[in-house]
Order: sequence, then structure tokens, then C-alpha cells
Amino acid sequence: MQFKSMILSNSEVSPGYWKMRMTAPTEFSLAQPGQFVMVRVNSAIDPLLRRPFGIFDVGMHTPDYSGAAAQPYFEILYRVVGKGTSMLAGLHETDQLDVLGPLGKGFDLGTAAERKIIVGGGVGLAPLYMLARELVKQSSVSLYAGGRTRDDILCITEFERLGVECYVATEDGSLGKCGLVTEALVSSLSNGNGETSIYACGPHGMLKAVAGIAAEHDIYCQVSLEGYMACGVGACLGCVTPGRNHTVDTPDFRCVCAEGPVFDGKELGWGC
Amino acid sequence: MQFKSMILSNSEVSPGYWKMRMTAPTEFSLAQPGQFVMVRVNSAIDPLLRRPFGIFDVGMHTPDYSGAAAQPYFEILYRVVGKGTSMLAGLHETDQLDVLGPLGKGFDLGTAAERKIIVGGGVGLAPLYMLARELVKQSSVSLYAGGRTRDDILCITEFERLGVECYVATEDGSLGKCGLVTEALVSSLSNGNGETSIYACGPHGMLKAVAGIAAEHDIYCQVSLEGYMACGVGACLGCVTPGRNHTVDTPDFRCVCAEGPVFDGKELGWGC
Amino acid sequence: MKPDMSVTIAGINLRNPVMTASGTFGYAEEFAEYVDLETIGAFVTKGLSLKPKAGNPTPRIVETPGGMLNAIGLQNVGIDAFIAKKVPFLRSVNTPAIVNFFGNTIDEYVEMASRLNEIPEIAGLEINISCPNVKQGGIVFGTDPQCAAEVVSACRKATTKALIVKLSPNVTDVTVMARACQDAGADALSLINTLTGMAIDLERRKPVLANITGGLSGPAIKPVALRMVWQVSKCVKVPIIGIGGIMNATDALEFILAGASAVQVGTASFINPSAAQEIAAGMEKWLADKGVADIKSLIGALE
Amino acid sequence: MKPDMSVTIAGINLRNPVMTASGTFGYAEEFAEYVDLETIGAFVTKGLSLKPKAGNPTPRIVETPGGMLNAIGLQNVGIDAFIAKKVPFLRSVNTPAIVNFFGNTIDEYVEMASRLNEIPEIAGLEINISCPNVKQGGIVFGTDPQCAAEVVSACRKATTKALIVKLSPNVTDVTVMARACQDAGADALSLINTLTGMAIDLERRKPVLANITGGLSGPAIKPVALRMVWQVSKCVKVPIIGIGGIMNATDALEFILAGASAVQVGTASFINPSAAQEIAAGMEKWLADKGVADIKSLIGALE
Ligand SMILES: Cc1cc2nc3c(=O)[nH]c(=O)nc-3n(C[C@H](O)[C@H](O)[C@H](O)COP(=O)(O)OP(=O)(O)OC[C@H]3O[C@@H](n4cnc5c(N)ncnc54)[C@H](O)[C@@H]3O)c2cc1C
Ligand SMILES: Cc1cc2nc3c(=O)[nH]c(=O)nc-3n(C[C@H](O)[C@H](O)[C@H](O)COP(=O)(O)OP(=O)(O)OC[C@H]3O[C@@H](n4cnc5c(N)ncnc54)[C@H](O)[C@@H]3O)c2cc1C
Ligand SMILES: Cc1cc2nc3c(=O)[nH]c(=O)nc-3n(C[C@H](O)[C@H](O)[C@H](O)COP(=O)(O)O)c2cc1C
Ligand SMILES: Cc1cc2nc3c(=O)[nH]c(=O)nc-3n(C[C@H](O)[C@H](O)[C@H](O)COP(=O)(O)O)c2cc1C
Ligand code: FES
Ligand code: FES
Repeated sequence: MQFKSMILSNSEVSPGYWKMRMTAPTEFSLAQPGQFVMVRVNSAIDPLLRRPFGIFDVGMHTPDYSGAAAQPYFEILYRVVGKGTSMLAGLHETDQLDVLGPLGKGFDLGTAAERKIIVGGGVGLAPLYMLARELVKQSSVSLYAGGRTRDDILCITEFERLGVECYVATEDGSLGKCGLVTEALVSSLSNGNGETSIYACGPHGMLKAVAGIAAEHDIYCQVSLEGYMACGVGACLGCVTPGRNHTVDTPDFRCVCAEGPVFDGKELGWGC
Repeated sequence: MQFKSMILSNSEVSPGYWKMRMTAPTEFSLAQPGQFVMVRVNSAIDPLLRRPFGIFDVGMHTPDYSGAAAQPYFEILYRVVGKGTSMLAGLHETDQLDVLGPLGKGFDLGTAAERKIIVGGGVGLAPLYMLARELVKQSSVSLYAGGRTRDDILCITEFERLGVECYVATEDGSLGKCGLVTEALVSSLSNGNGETSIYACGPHGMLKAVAGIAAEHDIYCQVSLEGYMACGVGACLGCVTPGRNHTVDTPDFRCVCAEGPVFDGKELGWGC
Repeated sequence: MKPDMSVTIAGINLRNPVMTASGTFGYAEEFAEYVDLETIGAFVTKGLSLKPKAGNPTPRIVETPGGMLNAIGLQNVGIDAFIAKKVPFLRSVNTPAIVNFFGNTIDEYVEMASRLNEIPEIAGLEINISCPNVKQGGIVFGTDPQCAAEVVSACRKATTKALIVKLSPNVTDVTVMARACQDAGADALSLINTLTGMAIDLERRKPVLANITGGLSGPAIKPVALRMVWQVSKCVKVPIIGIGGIMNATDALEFILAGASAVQVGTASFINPSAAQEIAAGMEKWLADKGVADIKSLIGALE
Repeated sequence: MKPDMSVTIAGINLRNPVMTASGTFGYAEEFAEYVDLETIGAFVTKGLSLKPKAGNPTPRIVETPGGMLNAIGLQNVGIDAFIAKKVPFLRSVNTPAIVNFFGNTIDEYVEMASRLNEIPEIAGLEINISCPNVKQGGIVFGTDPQCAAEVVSACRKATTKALIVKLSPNVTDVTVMARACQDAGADALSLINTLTGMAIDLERRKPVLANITGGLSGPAIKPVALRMVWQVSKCVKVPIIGIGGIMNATDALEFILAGASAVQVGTASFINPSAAQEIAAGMEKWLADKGVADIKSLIGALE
């Protein structure tokens, strides 16, 4: 759906990473973990295109002053990387934004029996919090969070509060294990324990590695992709990613915004 | 000069008319009545060009909290007519703007002996307040303010506080005399009293009428013009206006931003 | 009094002059959730070819100042899948559907025209002789009056449906192309397609788009589009469909004044999926406010 | 370590590759208060003709999305007043001055070239064969390879100074024009001039510009300019000066990667009078940060 949203809060949660809470219509609470929104940063033409962000969480906001009705909200967790995100970081409470969403296909929550492993790199954790919140209701969940430095490890305490077992790895060793999060992941799998399902979001390189590891261990693995998007609704074909059987003569492009952003790792053509 | 300025206040003084007070470097206090500034509305490319505004006043701002040093400021009085002015009206205290100015040639203050008549139409009053403030120091000053309705008659109390004799005319009669301000002006001149000098700013039609009246009575009349401006410094030649002797073969274009915005009414080619 | 917003383009009656531009509105389905599809004048579907087309590798789009570049490479499902999977939805909506198509040879163009001619759900055809993205593709036709005329007259023979020719702005004199296409049998002309542009990623020292160059669209190109529509309207008799950077009702009405009988909304639908509906409503409101009884009285009404 | 920012264009040594574009920096004097004129690579002065030129009636400029249209009509003081009133200032500044000029006939172009050749303070000439504003003016030369070649070779014979030819983007194939001008004796090519556009005032039902059409400049045209610079750099040997929507150091460096040996900053100087100086400084800082020793190593370094 398309709606005007009012900013309830917008603050820096870690150097360069911001969390914004915005009002939403009631139906928005049906958003699935892994779905995203397209945010129009302002009503001018700079920036022109909407910006896509995963849905970090949804909930009900109860204003301080008594008597006020509770207000459905959603949150995004975003990293300031360029023009649009810098402008977002400059916005204040009560500022208005035009939002499109929830968009795309979210994560398949799987079955209670499975052990759930979540792998997130940097801001890739954004769409995984709401997922964890759902998964812990039925299964044991562990999180493997990776980043370049400690500043890239976001919201770990929130995940722990959910009862998620958290393993952290940073490339510079400033927090948790020193190295890539995928290494920690492999070792945990090597002592193969029962039915497992993997959920991953992060840099393309990491997703490719995770999908590879999952394939080796024959584990069902869902990855959430990014792609340059204009429309967010499957119309422009700007965001496509090659599917498993893609060749130029037998095109097999998948639309990240409409068929994804969450895909079965085995369904994608990971290229080289 | 070019400087970063911080907004000290920005409020609506009459429906659709706003006054903004902004910090300025010390040298800015040398600004002459009739000079203008070019304001960059934001750092994005929409709007792309700076917006020109007359300097309403300059002064020293003493912050409430003690110990703080007094801060030179200037003010603009602006009417919300389009994209840029709407955005300006949306700005808050402490927001920053990039400002170019003081620009252009201001009013010639004349001699003490002369009686001074100021004629302003709508937002054309903006650059005339600072002028009046200077003129009252040495001469008797009367103001003829015109507008479509009462809402277009701005800051009259400020002018009166300076000791300026104010005559108001509105086309719908909602304030002062009903009709055009130029009619009131003519009648006052008809009982010709000694040496007089006229200063006018407002819609082109009004300026043309005032210049005509002044010429008839052989009175020295300075008018402040508007023109579509890109650079504000005499480089783009976008803002020109035809001078008295202008013909296509003997071009006599005057640069409003550099040679004006204030011109001797007799120097301009008023066309038809 | 409700203004008359209806126009007729090449025999197609439109409830209002606002169409959606090819490649920016998918096959209409994609926008059903956001727009009342029966408030729009017509849709133009994504460029179609005989065989399915893979399109270009990614990145395919990039934002530019006031615009965007795209190098989708005309990815499309091909005419068979189009008939099987897309036409049924188009049938279900009471709004004329115009199919934008292309080929790599005159024969392909002709085969497309004749096959599309058999589909009753289709109100008209828009020939894309101007897509700048595919190297061996349309661009040749779109920049040479001779070739353009050949394609158009060949397609003209192959279909009895309304034939709209979409012009490229990447030419020295668009009026030459316009006259050539009119004389070859076009019922209407739509312009402009995208301007060829390029974006560079300084840090990677590479073009941003995998295809290197792409087509520039959005508000940035509006002044060029308005100028070309105005130029063409002065030299052809067939109706003109104005395209290029239309974001709101004011933009659309400017194109009408410049000589367009209808407009297409493209990139704007990405920024605001309900743009076409809102623009149509905004135009009607403007006419009502100004007491203009009939939109047709504004076509080419520039003083 | 301080990067080497110097480049040589057509024998003119520039301390850095950042020039100011003709018509956007006056005669440099106008900006002396805002810019240290000796931090800029070179200035190009406002288009000059034999006789003073009145230019177009007003309005002459209008803002457009991400850009602006201008129809100044090449107003200028004429060569006599230029020599008397403007050259003395140019002499006083230690930065190369390049004079942009035009004529309505080949003879006028030639007379201008030979008279300018006599002025020692002038480092080079830029022939404007591409100004889209004057009806009987440059446009003809700028869009026909034959005419362009004639003007250029005629001027070539009339001057020993560096001869830069400024190309129009309003053509089907800019590489054809580029090769024609190179072969006719141009020492360098500068591109792009403005794209022809139009703006309409809906309420008045009139074109905004008194001249009806004008030249589009600013960020909006950057993708088209980058594409043309890249295309031309692939097919000529002479150095290229990149122009079009350059607002900051990143934009300028993108043009260098695309194949430009220098750039010109135009509209940006209106929005920020110190743009050229800041861009030059920003480019140097970027090279220093990346450890690039010499700007020349980036020319055409696009992968
Ligand atoms: C489905 C999806 C979900 C996302 N979720 C999040 C999230 O939860 N938190 C977060 O911080 N970021 C997320 N991103 C990335 C985010 O969209 C970009 O960081 C953001 O668009 C950058 O905008 P900018 O103007 O600051 O950067 P600029 O570089 O100025 O943007 C220029 C253009 O490139 C596009 N772009 C730049 N980086 C990316 C990217 N990584 N992915 C897609 N488009 C990009 C922008 O949308 C814009 O069109 C997501 C991307 C997608 C596709
Ligand atoms: C020397 C000078 C002094 C001025 N002083 C004042 C003042 O003190 N208070 C005030 O309210 N207005 C003043 N104006 C007019 C003011 O500049 C315009 O109202 C303003 O630029 C409109 O911007 P916009 O984006 O809201 O309107 P838009 O219509 O969106 O602007 C579009 C373009 O047209 C230009 N433009 C629109 N109207 C005018 C106009 N009347 N004059 C010049 N350019 C215009 C804008 O600068 C912009 O480039 C002055 C103009 C000049 C030239
Ligand atoms: C993503 C995208 C895809 C497009 N695909 C096509 C196409 O398949 N066929 C076509 O004729 N034009 C295509 N176009 C061009 C548009 O139909 C339109 O002519 C152009 O975008 C200018 O209009 P706008 O500025 O409103 O977007 C496409 C444009 C975009 C942005
Ligand atoms: C107001 C204005 C006047 C111009 N006058 C000239 C001119 O006299 N001769 C010329 O060759 N180009 C002229 N140009 C074109 C610029 O030199 C430059 O090629 C064009 O503006 C694109 O660069 P930009 O986008 O950085 O402005 C003018 C441009 C503007 C905006
Ligand atoms: S963003 Fe347009 S199809 Fe995915
Ligand atoms: S605004 Fe540029 S010359 Fe006056």
C-alpha cells in the first residue's frame, strides 16, 4: 500500500547507523519478516527515486500524553551511505514521508522442529530482527553477526533479549571472533546437529558464501538480496538477478522486488 | 560576499508573507538600503538556482542566555509564491543557508532638504523599510503603500514607529483608500510642495506609473526592479532590462543585478 | 460543470489524455493495487518482441540529477507468453491497451505487427524505433528517416489497428523523422523516448551501467521533450502523444499546450505509483477551475 | 605528496584542468570578489562577435528540473569594447584566458579569428559553432559536418593560437562532427554546449522565454554530456574538454575518466560563485587521498 507516514523518532544507534520509527496504517502490521518498504525521501526531485529499506520491526506506539490512541508503527534500520540516507538522517520527529509497502516476498518461517540459524552482515541485520522475533516463538535460534568492525555489529542486545544465541565476528577483531562470520558458521555446522534452516542477509559476497556452505551441508537456506530499484513493484525490471538456469538464450531473471527480496539460495545463479 | 548563515527566526507576518532573520558576518552591516541577497534554498539541486531577496533590515541580535556575544543579523521579508519560497517557509531556527550579498546598487539617500516619498506595492515594501530608517534621520518621510487587499499591506506599524507618515490604498478597499496607491500619490503631489524625491519598489506596472508621474512633475525618482536572475553578479546577462536608449541596433541593456536593482526612473526604457 | 476530458488518438477513444509509458507500467497488473486502472486514458505495455528477450546484465538503472538512466535491454516475455499470461488481465480492465513492440529486422517488425493485429483486446500498436539500449536494436531505425519510413510502411500494411510511432530524441532534426513516419502511414506520433546518457562510478572507475550507456528519463528531460513536441506539432497533421518528465498535471497540460493531444507518464509512476491517476484528476480539476469546457480546446493552444 | 594537476590543452599549459565555461563567468572580473582567479586552470570569456550584440528580449532564463534554460542571445560588447574594456583585466590575472567567439558567416568567423590572433593576452580561441539560441546563428554550422569543417579550416588559417571547437549536443551522431572538426584543424574539442529545450507558462499559455526555445544546462544534462565525451574520446586524437552539469569534484573526475583532458564549469558558478576553485581543490584532494600522483594518468582511465 502507499501511505503518508509521520516520523516518531530518528536516532543514531551506532556510528553511521540510524533507526527511524514511523507511523503506519493498521493493515501494515501484517508485514512479513523480510519484506521491505520504498521511502520517498522528500517531495522534491532530488533525490528522484524512492529508497528501499527492510522492515526492522512493527508495533504499537503509545504516546506519552494520556488519552491518545495507540498508533501502529514500523521501524527501519539504515546506514548512511549517500545522498538519500544522509537526508533521512537529517529529518526530525513529526516530519512526513511517503511510503510504499510492505513490498516483496518475505522469509518462509519453516517448522518448529528445525534449528534456525540467522546470518547477518552489517546492516543486513535490519530485516532479520523481526524474523528472529517470529522464529523464537517456536524454535531455538542462533545468530551469526559479522561486520568490518564493532560499529558494524548492530542491535545484538535486542537479539539477545529475544533469547537468540549470538555469535559475533569482526574482520578487525574489535568485537567477537576475528575473521569472517562465515568461518564461525562453518565450524558450527561441522558438528552437524539435526534439522537446520538458514536465513541470511548481508553483502552479496557473504550471501554467496553462506549459500555455498548451506548447499554443501544440504541445508535449506534463504537469502535476502539487494538490487538497484526504481519501482519496487515488478514493473521496471531494473532490480533483476539471474536465476539458477539463466543464460542469455534461456533468460531466467528473477525480480528482486517482486519475486524476492528473499530467495531460496539454490534458486539463484551466483555467477563467479 | 558569500557566507553560511544560520536562521535565527522565520515566521509568517501576514497571510502568505514571511520574515526571516539570519546571522551575518560583521561586514554585512555595511549593506545599503536597496541592496539584495541571493539565497541558496538548500544544498540539493531542486531548486537549482539561488533566490533573490531585498534586504529588509540589518542589526545586532543579543541572545537571551547571558554571556553570549551579540550577533550581527539581517532580515528578509518574503512572499510565498512558488517552490523556493515555500521551502524557505518550511525552514526552522538553526537551519543553515548559503547566502550571497549584499549585492547590487542601493538607493541614493539624497539630501536632508528634500521631502522623501516612498511608494511600495505588496512585498515591494521589503527593501524600503531599511531605506526609511535611514531617511528619517534627516528628512520628513511619507510612505504610500498599496496592495490588492489588506493582507498585502505589510509592516505599516514598523514604518509608523520610525515616524513615517503612512498612506494606504488597497484595490478592494479592505484597508485605507480604495484604489491604486498611485492615485493617492498623484493627489499629494498636485499640491506641489518644494523639493521632493521619490523611491519606489513593487510590481512593474506600478513602477512604470510612478516613474511617469515623477517625470510629469519633474521629480527625481528611484525605482527598484526585479528580474529573473541566475548569477546575481552581472555574469549571466539573464536579468537585463532595456535602458532609455535601447534599440536592437543600439543595444542599451542594463543589468538589474549589477547596475541595479535601483535605477533612476528616467534612465529606463519603460516600453509599452 | 464537468469538463470533457476525452480525446481520440488514431481512432482510439480515451476517457482522458493520460496514458502510461511503455516499460514504466509493466503490464498494468503490477499497479492494480495502487491505481484505479479505469481512471487512466490508456496503458502502453512493455516493449514486446517475437521471442522472449533476456535484456541486459545488471546494474540496469541508476539515478541521475533530476532523472534516471535505464539499460533494461528490452527484457520481455515474448509474444506467446504475452498472449497467454498478460492479455487476459488486459481484457479484464475497461481501459484501452496499446502494445509497444520492436524487432531487429523489418521482417520481425512486420511479423509482430501482423500477429498483434489478431489480438482483439489490443486497441493499438506503438512501434518502438527508438529504444537506445540495444546495440543492434531499434536505434538504427529511429535515427534514419529512410529506415524509419520503411519499417512504418511495412507495419502499416500488416495491421489495421491504430499505428503509433514512437520517436527518438537522439537526432539532429526530429521534424524530419516525424514527417517521414507520418508519410509512411503512422496514425499518431509519440515522443520522446529516452536521451542516450551515461553514468560513471568514480571509485570503481567503471561505468555504472553494465551496458555502459542507458536511456535518460524523468524531469531532467522535460524541456527537451516539450521543445520537440512543439516543433513536431508545427509540421505534422497526425496527433502527437507527448512524453518526457511529466510528474504532475501542470507538466501534462504544458505538453497539451505545446501541441500534444495526449501524454504518457513514465518515470513518475516509479516515484508515485498513482501518478497517472492523480495527473488525470489534476488536469480535470484545473480545467474546471479555469472554466475550460473541453480539453481539446487546449491542444496546441500556446500563444 | 602533492599530485601533479597540470595539463596541456592545445599547447596551453593549465595549472589544473578546471576552466570556467563561456557565458557563465562573464569576463572573470565579475567573480574576482568570490574566487581566487589564480587557482583556476583557465577562463573562457562570454561569446564575442565583431559588432556589439543586443541579445534577446527578456525573460531570458528560467529554471527547469535540475537545470536551467537560457536564451541570452549572445549579448556581448563586441570585439572593440572587449579589447578596450575587458582585456586589461585579463592581462592583470595570471591565468590563461580563452576567448569564445562566433559569427553569422564564415567571413565573420575568419575576421574574428584574425583579429583575436593579434591580442597577446589571449591564450586561445574557442569557436562557438553550437550556440542554439540565435535563429540565424551558429546552430547551422554546429549540426552539419560540412559547414563545421569549412568554418574551422577557415579559422585555422586565420590564427596561430590554440583553436578549440565547441560542439553542439543537438546532433544524431556527435562523433561525426568531432572527426570533421579535428580533420579541419581543431587543436582541441570542447563539449557539450546546451541542449535545445523549452519551458511553458501554463497560466499565461505562453512560452516562458521571449525567444520561445533556449539552451538547457546544469546537472540535468550531465549524463548526456558524459556519454558524448566518452563517445568522442574513442574516435579523436585531439584533447577533449568536458562540459555539462559539472557541480563538484566528483563530476569533474568522471569527465576525466570518460576521456576529457580538462573540464569547464558553467551553471555551477551561478549557484556557487567559487565552484570552479572548489572543484579544482576537491580534485587535487581526491588524487592525494587516493595516492594518484598525476591527473594525466586518469584521462580516459575508465575500465
Ligand atoms: C530490498 C532492499 C532492502 C534494503 N534494506 C536496507 C536496510 O534495511 N537498511 C539499509 O541501510 N539499507 C538497505 N538497503 C540498501 C539501501 O536501499 C541503500 O543503502 C540506499 O538506497 C542508499 O541510498 P543513498 O541515496 O543514501 O545512496 P546513493 O548511493 O546516493 O544512492 C544512489 C542510488 O543507488 C541506489 N542504491 C545505493 N546503494 C544501494 C544498495 N545497497 N541497494 C540498492 N540500491 C542502492 C539508491 O537507491 C539510489 O537509487 C536495501 C536495499 C534493498 C534493495
Ligand atoms: C532584486 C530582487 C529582489 C527581490 N526581493 C524580494 C523580496 O524582498 N521579497 C520577496 O518576497 N520577493 C522578492 N523578489 C522576488 C523573489 O525573488 C521571487 O518571488 C522568488 O525568487 C520566487 O521563488 P519561488 O521558487 O518561490 O518561485 P518560482 O516561481 O517557483 O521560481 C521559479 C524561478 O523564477 C524566479 N522568479 C519567480 N518570481 C520572480 C520574481 N518576482 N522576480 C525574480 N525572479 C523570480 C525564481 O527566482 C526562480 O528562478 C525579489 C526579486 C529580485 C530580482
Ligand atoms: C525503465 C524504463 C523502461 C523503458 N522501456 C521502454 C520500452 O520498452 N519501450 C519504449 O518504447 N520505451 C521505453 N521506455 C521509455 C519511456 O516509455 C519514456 O519514453 C521515457 O521514459 C520518457 O518518459 P518519462 O520521462 O516520463 O519517463 C522506458 C523507460 C524506462 C525508465
Ligand atoms: C547563461 C548562459 C550563457 C551561455 N553563453 C554561452 C556562450 O556565449 N558561448 C558558448 O559557447 N556557450 C555558452 N553557454 C554554454 C556553456 O558554456 C556550457 O557549454 C553549458 O552551459 C553546459 O555546461 P553547464 O551545464 O556546466 O552549464 C552559456 C550557458 C549559460 C547557462
Ligand atoms: S524495482 Fe522495478 S522491477 Fe524491481
Ligand atoms: S543575474 Fe546574472 S547578470 Fe544579473
